[in-house]
Amino acid sequence: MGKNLLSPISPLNGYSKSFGNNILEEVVDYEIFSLATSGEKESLIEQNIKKLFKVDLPFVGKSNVSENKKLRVMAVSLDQWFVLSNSGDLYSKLISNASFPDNIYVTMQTDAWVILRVSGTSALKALERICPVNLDPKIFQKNDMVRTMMEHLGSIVICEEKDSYLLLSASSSAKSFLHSVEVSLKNVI
Amino acid sequence: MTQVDRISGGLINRKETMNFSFNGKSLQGYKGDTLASALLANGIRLVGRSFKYHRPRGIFTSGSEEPNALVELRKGAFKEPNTRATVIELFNRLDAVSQNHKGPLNFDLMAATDLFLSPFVGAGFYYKTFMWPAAFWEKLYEPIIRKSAGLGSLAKLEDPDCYDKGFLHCDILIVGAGPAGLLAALAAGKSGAKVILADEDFLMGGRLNSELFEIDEMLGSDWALKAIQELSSLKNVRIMNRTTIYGSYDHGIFGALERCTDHLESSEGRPRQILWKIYSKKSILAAGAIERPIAFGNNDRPGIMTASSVRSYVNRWGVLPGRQTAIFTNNDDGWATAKVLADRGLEVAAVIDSRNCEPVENIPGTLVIMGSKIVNTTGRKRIKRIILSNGQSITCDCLAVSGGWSPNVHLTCHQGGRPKWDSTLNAFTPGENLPKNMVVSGSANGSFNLQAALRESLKVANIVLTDLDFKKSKIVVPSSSDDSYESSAFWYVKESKKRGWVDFQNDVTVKDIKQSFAEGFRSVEHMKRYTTMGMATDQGKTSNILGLAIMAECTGKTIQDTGTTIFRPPYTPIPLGALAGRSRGKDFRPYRLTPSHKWSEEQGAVFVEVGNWLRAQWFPKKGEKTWRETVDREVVSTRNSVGVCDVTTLGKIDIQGKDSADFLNIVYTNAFGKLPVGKVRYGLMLREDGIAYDDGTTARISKNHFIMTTTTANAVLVFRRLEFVRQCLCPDMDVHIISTTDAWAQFAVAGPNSRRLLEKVIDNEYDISNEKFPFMGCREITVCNGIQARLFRISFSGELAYELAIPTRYGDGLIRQLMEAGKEFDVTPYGTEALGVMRIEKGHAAGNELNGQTTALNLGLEKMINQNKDCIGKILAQRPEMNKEDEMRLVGFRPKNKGDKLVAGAHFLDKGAKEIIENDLGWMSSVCFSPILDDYIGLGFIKNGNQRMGDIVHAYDKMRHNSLDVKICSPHFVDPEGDRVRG
Amino acid sequence: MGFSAFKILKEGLTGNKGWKPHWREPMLKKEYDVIIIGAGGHGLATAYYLAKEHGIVNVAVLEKGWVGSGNIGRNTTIIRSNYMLPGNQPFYEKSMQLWEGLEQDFNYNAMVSQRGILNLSHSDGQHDAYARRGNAMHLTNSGAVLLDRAGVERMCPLLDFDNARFPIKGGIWQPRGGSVRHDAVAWGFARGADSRGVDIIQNCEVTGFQIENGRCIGVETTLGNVKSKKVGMCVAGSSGVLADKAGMRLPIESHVLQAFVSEGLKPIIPGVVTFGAGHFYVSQSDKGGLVFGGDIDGYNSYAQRGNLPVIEDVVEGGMAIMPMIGRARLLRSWGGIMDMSMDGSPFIDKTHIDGLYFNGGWCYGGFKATPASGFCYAHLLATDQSHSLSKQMRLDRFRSGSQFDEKGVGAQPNLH
Amino acid sequence: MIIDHPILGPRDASEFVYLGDSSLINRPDPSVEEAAQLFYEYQYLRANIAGPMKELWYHEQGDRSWLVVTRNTITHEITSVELARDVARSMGRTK
Repeated sequence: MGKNLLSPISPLNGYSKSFGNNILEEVVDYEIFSLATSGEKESLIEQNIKKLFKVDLPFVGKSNVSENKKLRVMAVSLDQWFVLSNSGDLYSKLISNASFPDNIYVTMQTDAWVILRVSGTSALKALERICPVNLDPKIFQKNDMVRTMMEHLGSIVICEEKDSYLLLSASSSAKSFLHSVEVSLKNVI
Repeated sequence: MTQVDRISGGLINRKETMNFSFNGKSLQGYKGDTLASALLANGIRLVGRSFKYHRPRGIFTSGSEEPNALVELRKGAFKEPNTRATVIELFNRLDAVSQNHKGPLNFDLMAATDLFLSPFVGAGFYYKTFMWPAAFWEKLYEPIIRKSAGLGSLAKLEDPDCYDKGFLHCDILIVGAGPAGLLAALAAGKSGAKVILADEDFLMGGRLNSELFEIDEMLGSDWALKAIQELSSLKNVRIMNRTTIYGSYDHGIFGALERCTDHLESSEGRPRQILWKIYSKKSILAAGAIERPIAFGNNDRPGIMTASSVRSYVNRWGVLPGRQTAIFTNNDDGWATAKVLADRGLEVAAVIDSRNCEPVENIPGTLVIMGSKIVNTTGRKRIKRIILSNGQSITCDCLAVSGGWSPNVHLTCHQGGRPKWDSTLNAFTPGENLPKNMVVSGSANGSFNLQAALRESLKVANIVLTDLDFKKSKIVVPSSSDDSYESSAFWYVKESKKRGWVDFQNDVTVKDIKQSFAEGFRSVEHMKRYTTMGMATDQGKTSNILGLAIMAECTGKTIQDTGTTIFRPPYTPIPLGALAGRSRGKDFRPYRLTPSHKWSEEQGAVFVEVGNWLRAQWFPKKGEKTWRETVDREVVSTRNSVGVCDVTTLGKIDIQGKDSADFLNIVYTNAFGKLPVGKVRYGLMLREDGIAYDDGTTARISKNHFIMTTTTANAVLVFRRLEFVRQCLCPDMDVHIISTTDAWAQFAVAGPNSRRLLEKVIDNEYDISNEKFPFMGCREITVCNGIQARLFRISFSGELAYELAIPTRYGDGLIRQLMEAGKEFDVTPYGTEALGVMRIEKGHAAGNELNGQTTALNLGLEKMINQNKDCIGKILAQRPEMNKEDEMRLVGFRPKNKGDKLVAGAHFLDKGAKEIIENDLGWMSSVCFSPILDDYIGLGFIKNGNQRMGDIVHAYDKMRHNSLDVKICSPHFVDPEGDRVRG
Repeated sequence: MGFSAFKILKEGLTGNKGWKPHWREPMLKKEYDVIIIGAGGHGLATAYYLAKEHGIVNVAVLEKGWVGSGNIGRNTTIIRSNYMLPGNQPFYEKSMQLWEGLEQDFNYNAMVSQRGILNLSHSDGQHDAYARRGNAMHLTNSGAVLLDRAGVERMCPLLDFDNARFPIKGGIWQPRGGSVRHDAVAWGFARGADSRGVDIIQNCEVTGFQIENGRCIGVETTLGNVKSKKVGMCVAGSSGVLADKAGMRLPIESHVLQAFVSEGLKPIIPGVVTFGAGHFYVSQSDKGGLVFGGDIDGYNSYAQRGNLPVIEDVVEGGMAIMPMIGRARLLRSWGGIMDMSMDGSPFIDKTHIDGLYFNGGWCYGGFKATPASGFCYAHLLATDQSHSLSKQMRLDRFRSGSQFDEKGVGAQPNLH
Repeated sequence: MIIDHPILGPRDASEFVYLGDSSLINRPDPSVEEAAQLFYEYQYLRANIAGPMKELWYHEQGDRSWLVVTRNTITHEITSVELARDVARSMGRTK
């Protein structure tokens, strides 16, 4: 089969812009899918995630990164996890993998989200204008994640490292989400 | 004009001269001035007019409690009415004008109200008149009253400034940066707590900047400066001046307004103000106190001000309020003003103390009168003379009045707390039920003595620190001046024949309060409402206690028993622009865009707001003159060949788990257990109260995997409801849901040629012939060389139709591909309008029918309630009044006379029936022009509709003067047998 | 003591010494023909019409606070009769008619001001719904005009017609809608009832009901027990608490509704304007304040105060349709407790206990209903028959399925 | 207000959606004879407590969990927050 005829377009077309010494950019190379299973079977997920992704199952509100840094697992709720990976088509590998238990339920999420990375010394001050959650570095540390609401939009904040955050929000409202982060940066630099 | 009343000293920067104008006159002041101090420096005393009587008024205070000195600040769209001159920082080219007068300020034509009408328009007068004749109220009386309404005026132009919001989190919020606040901040800050110190003033220090106190052998203002420098060096302390903590809300949340550019000539595009939400673990209220006036005859003249503000103007701003200043006090603190003036060698005309006691200070060469009162004053535009109870008349050009101090307890009341009366302080102090985790210290807590305030402040800070598991502070209480404060319960001068003002801005006098009592309005709330006392822009900061005391005297009760009016947020008025923040104009709410949005724009589509979505409504072609022309074309060519519509906005929910089928059986009225893999089923949801809730199709991808679609409007609500069933009703079900609405671009491809069109984009290993892929089938496929996709054979239009779903990123590519491939069929994109026409032609219910008021029976869907299983809403749907013989039924309507225009919202009446609501039979819910039937058609609910096929009824539409006769018919206008969908 | 321009003139010239209390402060008697619990607008109106329409004057109105201390004293003063359903519209139209003659009727100027109410529409569906509503209004001769965008712009040029997130498509206008000076309504009814012999007892809280074999024979109060064969509850906002004393559970939740007023401004808004795509309505008082509000806070509450999210949501709505109010300032915000019912409609009915009657469940629409509510409740108390205008406002309607839900959101009070 | 989520910790109430009395978990058995009466009471009658009340909040802008929050309707003070799923199970609800 030849190459497909349609060219993919990311929600913000690979946006990238700097505000003073801060950078706001769309992250396009991530694949996202969710894993779910009923409470009692958590250990099952644990084993499989460890086996398949070489990463420990995080607590709710945290995320763990695989050794090769190519994959991040976040616990978004007690029985649901998001996998962010930039190591190719992991999703298809997973669902085509016969040994993968049929009571771990996988749902493709890549296209449901837009991902922004805001980094720089003013990143935190900018988020202070739109994020109700306390992101004080003493409390919200590397690989912590939180799901909340900013400017009327559901969103997820992940601390990649000091002064660098990943922001996820719905892809259909990506432009409005971008606008609110841009304004925040403009207002603090 | 030079600054005639500017004297030496003060915390202003004389190197930076500021030019400004008041009522068009150019004046000069210095950086560090407020508009009020600059006006005083320039010898200006008359600055405004009162609300009701248009009395000449001057500057009465030096803070945010100011009732008189309100101006319209700035010009054009930037105009800010009712702005307190006492808190405005002077900036270059500041432009202010006085308010609420006809003609020039110094000759206000409306002043006649005071001179001639005042005896008749006292408290509550309008409740007793303007009733005859009835018609005159609307036409004559009220317009006159409304004309005199209000103080300042808005520009009637959009606010050109922008605003921002933000969220702050701290261990301890300290409200007020006077001595108590600063010391608490030092203690807390040095112990490592995360502290926010906020003060409404631009210069922190509170009264220290206005008095000559000493702390640690330093002048108070220097000590404050040093403290602030020290605090700025601490990373864990956030200092916020120009920031008003305006409200205290549940669980330690405070509202704060930071004024970022109000002290500048222009915001230059930066946010003018920031509305902060502060989340605190503990809060320390150190908001200080406010000095009260005393009510006596004509106590509202320009040149009369509170004694403490006279000190402020002299000490902080180097301004001389008067060359001959008299002082009238009922407490020790008034004497401080006399001392300050005398020490500077300024003339003190007299000190009158209402108390019969020894003089508090010895002020050489000053007339001191103990146990006397002022009964009247003269001087219309500036005080000239005061007349004492003994008839003695004293010349002065400024009168400093001290009626004692009232702690700023406002924030302690915002959550229902009631202050308690302290009869030694003669003031309300914070009550028992403070907001949780709030403590109060300093004069806000009634500790009017500086040394005591500092001692208390440190104690309080240490308690808070210990509660939060921080170590106690090591700092010690600084030594400071330690003068006593004795006050007396003296409120107004009974001997005054002339009116004595209590609420200056709303012109409420002692007489008014007594009349309120006489007329039976004796509870504080009644008195406030009847006299409007405390309802002006200052919310009674200077007047409430006086009014209360006078009412207490009338009722013979104590002030405590007379009660207090609860202070409500905000502490000082907050611009609405700041409360709205960025959510304005197009940014009011976010936009959701469909995957084909960009392409649709290129086609010149007309868009419509559907919730937060923007959807293409129709796609006009060159030469089409009306939207109808366009929509008719879209419908006809879809029904004749093929059309494509972006239906991504429908909610999509991925449902997985071993119990998924059972789960669906509970949320849907119809059964899903036996739905075969690879099939789709239409489902109906009820609310638990038996009313129709939502509908949509659900496909079974595999044994334990379903894909549900909801209506666009209910996507979020249905998801919420599913989570409720999953977690609260059936907690042990193995079922998991996640929204995939945004993950998939979905296009309806409809019309006789839809299959042929799809066959051109679907990879050829997939056979979608009628045999292999019949109506209501679904399967996962690939398109355009291996792109994964999902195909559903479902139809909203009633045509042979499919919905093709593809990962969102390919949505734009796919619509272009479909249009390219569809050229040979003359494919047409269609919008929501054509979609609506085709669903009405098919008699499908949509939002107008599923309006939250209709049952399955009303909708003709009663057979969809499976009798062999439970489902949400099943039981309550069986209630008798919802199943009457003559229930409303959804039916179709045609105009009796072909071509007559049907309209939605018309009500049905039997022909000849009287046009009264008792004869109301139902309503027309949806209408359209059907190009296929070449006539208007409609859907609607009418009693017994299913029994009345063919009847002619009257469609009553007085709203658009479009009443006409209509014929009841089947709602299935096109292809009632449904052959096309199966073709 | 009648009020008149002459009286004011006379008093003005004689130093305003002749004014008397607007109502007496009588002692609580041992027994009354009718006891009404709650001297809010509805309770006082009920007493007024009991006396005026039915000649029943041996009536006590018991109030735990002060006259008018309920929601009559803390609402946004709007009157309108722009409902849609047969169970509501005739009732509210009657109320409007009573408003129109009220001041001459009770000799008190409550400043009834019919400057009109405008509800904006922002979608075709909403426009259709307004058409349906307006035609229902015409069926009760309430008057309604459907406006297109241009019509709205002529009437209210200060709205945002250029840059709105949800563009204004049109609106529905009821010219007879408007506002009334809310406190004066309570005072006027109190004065009217009092002058006809009704005892208004302030600071008298009902602590319990005397119920003997299924019959209510009186109440226990902080001022002692009082007998009466007919006891009418009329304490919307606190209905749940009061009914609990009679062992009743109601189809009602108590919620807090915030209201707001700006600093006084020269007139800028013609009548009442309601935003159809957000939660905001506004009018301007005779003193110049913009009086506005929006949604209830959304959680059960008996605290007369709200929180920030709703305050911001309301003002965002305001700025979205009239950005020219940006530099006006919020002066005061407060909260009132609403009886939120299960279908958004009220109750005027007997209870299952003989001699005990119930009036409540007004949601946030109680003020405009004040006269008709008193009128119909008085009729029920006097005749034991529901007035035809309130016959659908039954307590047991949910059992039979005859609820009437204008908004169509079902049994979730915080959505009404 | 702030709701102290049992798993996520304190979060602003504006992230949550309010439903009402937690008795709504207790959906009656539709198969019993008096089902009509039970459902009427379940759906429509409320204790409407003035004081500590158990109520349902949904963390829509968070982890999507339904919570049972014990909140005083007079003071708004919150004294306990539980996962509704656990409460439902403790009430004997299963599938």
